[in-house]
Amino acid sequence: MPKVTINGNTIEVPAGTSVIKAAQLLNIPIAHYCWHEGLSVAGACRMCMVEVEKMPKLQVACNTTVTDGMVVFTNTEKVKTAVKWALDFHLINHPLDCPICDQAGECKLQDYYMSYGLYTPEMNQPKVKKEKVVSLGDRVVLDQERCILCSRCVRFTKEVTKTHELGIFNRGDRSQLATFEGRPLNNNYSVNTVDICPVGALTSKDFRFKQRVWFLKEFDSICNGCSTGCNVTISYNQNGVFRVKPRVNHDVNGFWMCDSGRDIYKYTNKEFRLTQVVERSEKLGGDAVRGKPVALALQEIGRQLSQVIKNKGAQSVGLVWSGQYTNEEYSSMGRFFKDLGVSQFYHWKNNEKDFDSFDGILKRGDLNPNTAGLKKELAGLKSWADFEKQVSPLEMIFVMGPENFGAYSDLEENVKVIKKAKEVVWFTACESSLLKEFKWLIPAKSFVEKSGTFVNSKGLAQAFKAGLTIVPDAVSLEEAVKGMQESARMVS
Amino acid sequence: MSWLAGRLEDVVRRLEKQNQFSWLIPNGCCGHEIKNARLATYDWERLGVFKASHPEQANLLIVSGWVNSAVAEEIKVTYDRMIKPVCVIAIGSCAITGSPFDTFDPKRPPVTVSSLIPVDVYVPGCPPRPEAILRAILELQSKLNPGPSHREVLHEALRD
Amino acid sequence: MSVVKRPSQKSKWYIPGVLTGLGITIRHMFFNLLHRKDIFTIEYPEERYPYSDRFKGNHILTVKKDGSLRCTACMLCATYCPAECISITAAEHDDPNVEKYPISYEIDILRCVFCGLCEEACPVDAIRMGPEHQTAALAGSRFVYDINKLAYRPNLKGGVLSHVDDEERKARGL
Amino acid sequence: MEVKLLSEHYDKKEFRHLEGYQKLGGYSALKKALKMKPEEIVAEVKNSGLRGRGGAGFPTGMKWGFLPQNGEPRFLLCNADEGEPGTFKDRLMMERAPHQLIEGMIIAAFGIKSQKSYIYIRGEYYQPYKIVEKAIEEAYKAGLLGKNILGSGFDHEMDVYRGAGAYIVGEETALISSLEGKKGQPKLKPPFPAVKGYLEKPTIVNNVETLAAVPWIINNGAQGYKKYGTEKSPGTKLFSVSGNVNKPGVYEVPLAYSFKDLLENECGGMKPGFKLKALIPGGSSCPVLNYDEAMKATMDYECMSQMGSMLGSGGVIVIDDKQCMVDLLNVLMHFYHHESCGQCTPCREGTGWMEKLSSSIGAGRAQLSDITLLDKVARQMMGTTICALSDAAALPVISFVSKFRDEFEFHIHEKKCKVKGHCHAQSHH
Repeated sequence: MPKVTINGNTIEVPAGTSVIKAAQLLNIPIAHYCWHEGLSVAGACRMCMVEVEKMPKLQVACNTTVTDGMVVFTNTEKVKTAVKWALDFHLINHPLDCPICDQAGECKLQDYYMSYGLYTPEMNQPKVKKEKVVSLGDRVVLDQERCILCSRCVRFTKEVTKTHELGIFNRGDRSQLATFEGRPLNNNYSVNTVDICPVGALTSKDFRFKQRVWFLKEFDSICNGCSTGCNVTISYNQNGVFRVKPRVNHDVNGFWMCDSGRDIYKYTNKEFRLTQVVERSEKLGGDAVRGKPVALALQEIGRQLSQVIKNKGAQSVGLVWSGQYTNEEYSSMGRFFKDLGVSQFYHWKNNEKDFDSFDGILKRGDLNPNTAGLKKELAGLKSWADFEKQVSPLEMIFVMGPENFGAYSDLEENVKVIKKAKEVVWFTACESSLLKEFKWLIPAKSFVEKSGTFVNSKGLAQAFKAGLTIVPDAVSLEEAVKGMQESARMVS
Repeated sequence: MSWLAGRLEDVVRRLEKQNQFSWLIPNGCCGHEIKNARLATYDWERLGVFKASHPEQANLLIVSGWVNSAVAEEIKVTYDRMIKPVCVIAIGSCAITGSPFDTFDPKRPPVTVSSLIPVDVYVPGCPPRPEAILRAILELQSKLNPGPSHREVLHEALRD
Repeated sequence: MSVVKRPSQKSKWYIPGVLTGLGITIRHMFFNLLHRKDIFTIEYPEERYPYSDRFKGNHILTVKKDGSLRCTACMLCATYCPAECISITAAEHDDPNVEKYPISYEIDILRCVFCGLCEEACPVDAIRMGPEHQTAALAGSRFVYDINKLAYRPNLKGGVLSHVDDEERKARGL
Repeated sequence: MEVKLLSEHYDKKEFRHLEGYQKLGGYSALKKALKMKPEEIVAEVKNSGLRGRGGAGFPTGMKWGFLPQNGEPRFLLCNADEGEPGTFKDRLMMERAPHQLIEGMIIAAFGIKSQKSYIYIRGEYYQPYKIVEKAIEEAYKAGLLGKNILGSGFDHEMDVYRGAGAYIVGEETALISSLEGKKGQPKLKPPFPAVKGYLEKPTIVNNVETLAAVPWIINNGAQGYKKYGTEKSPGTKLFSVSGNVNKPGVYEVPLAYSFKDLLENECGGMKPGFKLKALIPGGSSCPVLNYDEAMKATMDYECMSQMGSMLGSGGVIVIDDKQCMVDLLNVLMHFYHHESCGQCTPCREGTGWMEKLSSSIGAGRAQLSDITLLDKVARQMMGTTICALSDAAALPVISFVSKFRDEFEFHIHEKKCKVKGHCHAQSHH
């Protein structure tokens, strides 16, 4: 294992690692644009110049592999001027777009100018003009003038998605990033190019001009778009959630995240959410009553539940579980109902056909984040087919509805089957026109508002914390159980 | 005679609304602006605002400056002791929203005048110019006596 | 050491004090009546004090030659504002070289402290503090000024032209 | 005086065809080499001290020595992409003596045990491409190529590949990526081509003149080659002389031959009415020498580097006093800006910046500080990129500005050309 000394600190690294990776392990900052841990080395931006003791010329840290006893300096005068001038060369043809560029605030040109530049620019010649707003596909917009041609996105489409959609055309400073004729950038991982683009050349259409980055706060979470359980960072502020970005986790999702996972934040915002309890009872002539306080509603449900169990027995109560809740919620809800003697637990899968499909990189057919956790917590789950047969005699049904209705393709048929039962209590995070006829609709917390653990398809339990509260009245299943417990125990 | 008394009644009621007896809580820098509005250069007595020597004789309360617990106490007490109907003018961002010294800490929002007493006219600014305060007085008077103010009537007459 | 002059017997009746005070006042009155133009009182609604252009009064959103807003919704003013009273929502402009423009630009004038930092922060001279002094208003009226109040209110006569002009910047190759 | 080791029979027409070439002693070195062992051939070339004639001047023997000893298939590429402005010797050699090159390549391939070789010819050289292609067919028909060459059991395939007109492809790794069908952009070094080159296999890239000298060395032995030139740069070199001299052309002179003699004897001195002002010794990417330096210069690697210039590919450009240096720098900067491949930022943006700066100086739009800025930009581009194009663009600028600063300042002060009143640079947009 070769040993390398960078600025005086020594570290032992496995053979074949580059100097820049070693510096990263020592968290010594080295400026870099084209180097990315998950991609091959391009060595094109020439920012990561370092001085190696026995070599006369400055070496590129990304391509210099560590040899034993190598001594590297990153803070000598020579290195400082080299990095300053490499940055200067990046900026001479750069357009003055910061006011209208989405990347402002997290743009590497700005960051490196503040730490390595701070020079008065001497460029007084006219700049090279290129195309401004170029739509590369359904989700990504390109600005060729801002592009510094670091070829990260080209290498991403070549090495990770292997779809080869992007290329750099022409030569010299006339070279432009573009897609081939008739082949837009539309694979399911296209927005990853926006994350790895160090400047504002690639911007995502979904987040375009929505909010300035410095108005957003971030918290770490787990994506609940499918059962891979990618680690993500969610950006939000008081108006709601704005975007989802991947977080590095080498054993789950590496550096990447799929595009459909990036839309999961949409349904957590207020406009899609169910914000109050909806009760529909014959006494009130069948139309919906909204706005009953949640605690009161839960007590009533607890009372009704215990009455049903007393008169008709525990067999007349059924529970339909979708795989979108946390382990803690499953265990507390499961234990509560098992104490009452209820054992009709049914597992509601999002779609039977490609439930176990896998697209080769990250996306799995099972669009529920915690199916594995559900199976672990509640043994003896009956399938949806049994539920269809046994639904009619059931008096009361509790449905742990999915947060993300988009994940359930054949939702109408499932709702028709559930409607057969007399009384249905449905825990749902989002409002939907399909849920009109049910007796109780309880607003549930979305995954950004509650903490818990998801178990991904590989059986890895990943905990996450709540970041913000969007719907104050929403309850997680644990709170629902607390609400129903007293009234249910009193009666039985 | 009753007709004359009626007409006299109208004049007195009109004048009564026309003239305000102001009681000031001129805290902070806006206090000085109120002083400008009050004294020679802008002289709000031209508009019928006189100084009351005691809150009980005042029907216009003008508040300005940062509202801390002591000032809040004073505002509430003064407001209760003034003869109803009281008109209140809040002057300056400190009094209206407390934004200049707001620490945006959700647990300790700034106390504002409108949270203590009902306010009729707001004068934004930090500090607002004396003209803005005089504009507030005119707005208040147009609110109290709807219809053209005597000033406009006078101008109408002068013009034709 | 100063000698305190005891009031004499005659002034004990206060009549002379009152008369001298009244005399002074009457003298001032006649003096003012004769020198009307020396009186420096500004009779507000009719007479207006001429403010200089540098006066930091109500905001003005400047416009381009074609009348549209000069502002590119870059949110620098909203970031720099100490009272955080500016809220902007941006949108995509269909003309490609005008990529971003504000749909709504609102200033909560009650929170605004008229410090002029937004004017300094703006890179394209899109917002200015005009010479017109702050306007008081009754409690019920709308204190959140929107685009047509900030840019196209009547006394701006169709909008104030911004110094920063797009064509000239493009010609210099910026 | 001229020593024609390689170019002895260039003027004879039949030397171009196989029979004529064999009659005048051709392919004798090949027969001799096939009897020797490959290691002996490499040792012979190493002892002869033959250095690369393409521009870097790297000892050929040592380069062949870098090849790993394992049995991996390896390639021999002939770099006939003569993009350097001012150099036209390869073209002459390929037109007049294609077989000399082919014989040299077969011997070299036998030395480094390579089964496959390519000649990468510059896109614009269509005529030489035709000639070399015909020569290769003749060689195949005569059994000098293909399977079991001359019964020695060594088989070797050879192809010609036409470039697409990019100067950058003259660089080793860019030539390899262009040959692989990719965009002609240099690859990151290390790994060097000798370890991982064409199709990730060990590859040797040599210039036309280097490979053409191999048969002579095999025939006359390493010591015979060392007699010419100096200890460190032995042998002869073809110089392509251009400029206002009486007899411009390609002359083969031994290394360390003084420039004064080359100018007076071979090229017949300057044209009447022209006086020598400056000299670019080795092609456009070499720093310029002023008059007295040129008079003292001898044409070999060591003396040139002492003078602060390079021998490069031997493209001698003679600059007379009627030539405006600012105009010449504009032409060079436009060339490098156009030819930069755009992969690394310093060169992509730097060449563009320098061209704009020098054309604005030429047009008199600039200030005096722009000259120092031009020099500073050039110095900062040196040595910061994957390949040497940024150095090739920066070296002329540094030497022009430091040695002929007065002409640049004259252009700014008087807005006129010091040399001829009005010159092309002023009309530059």
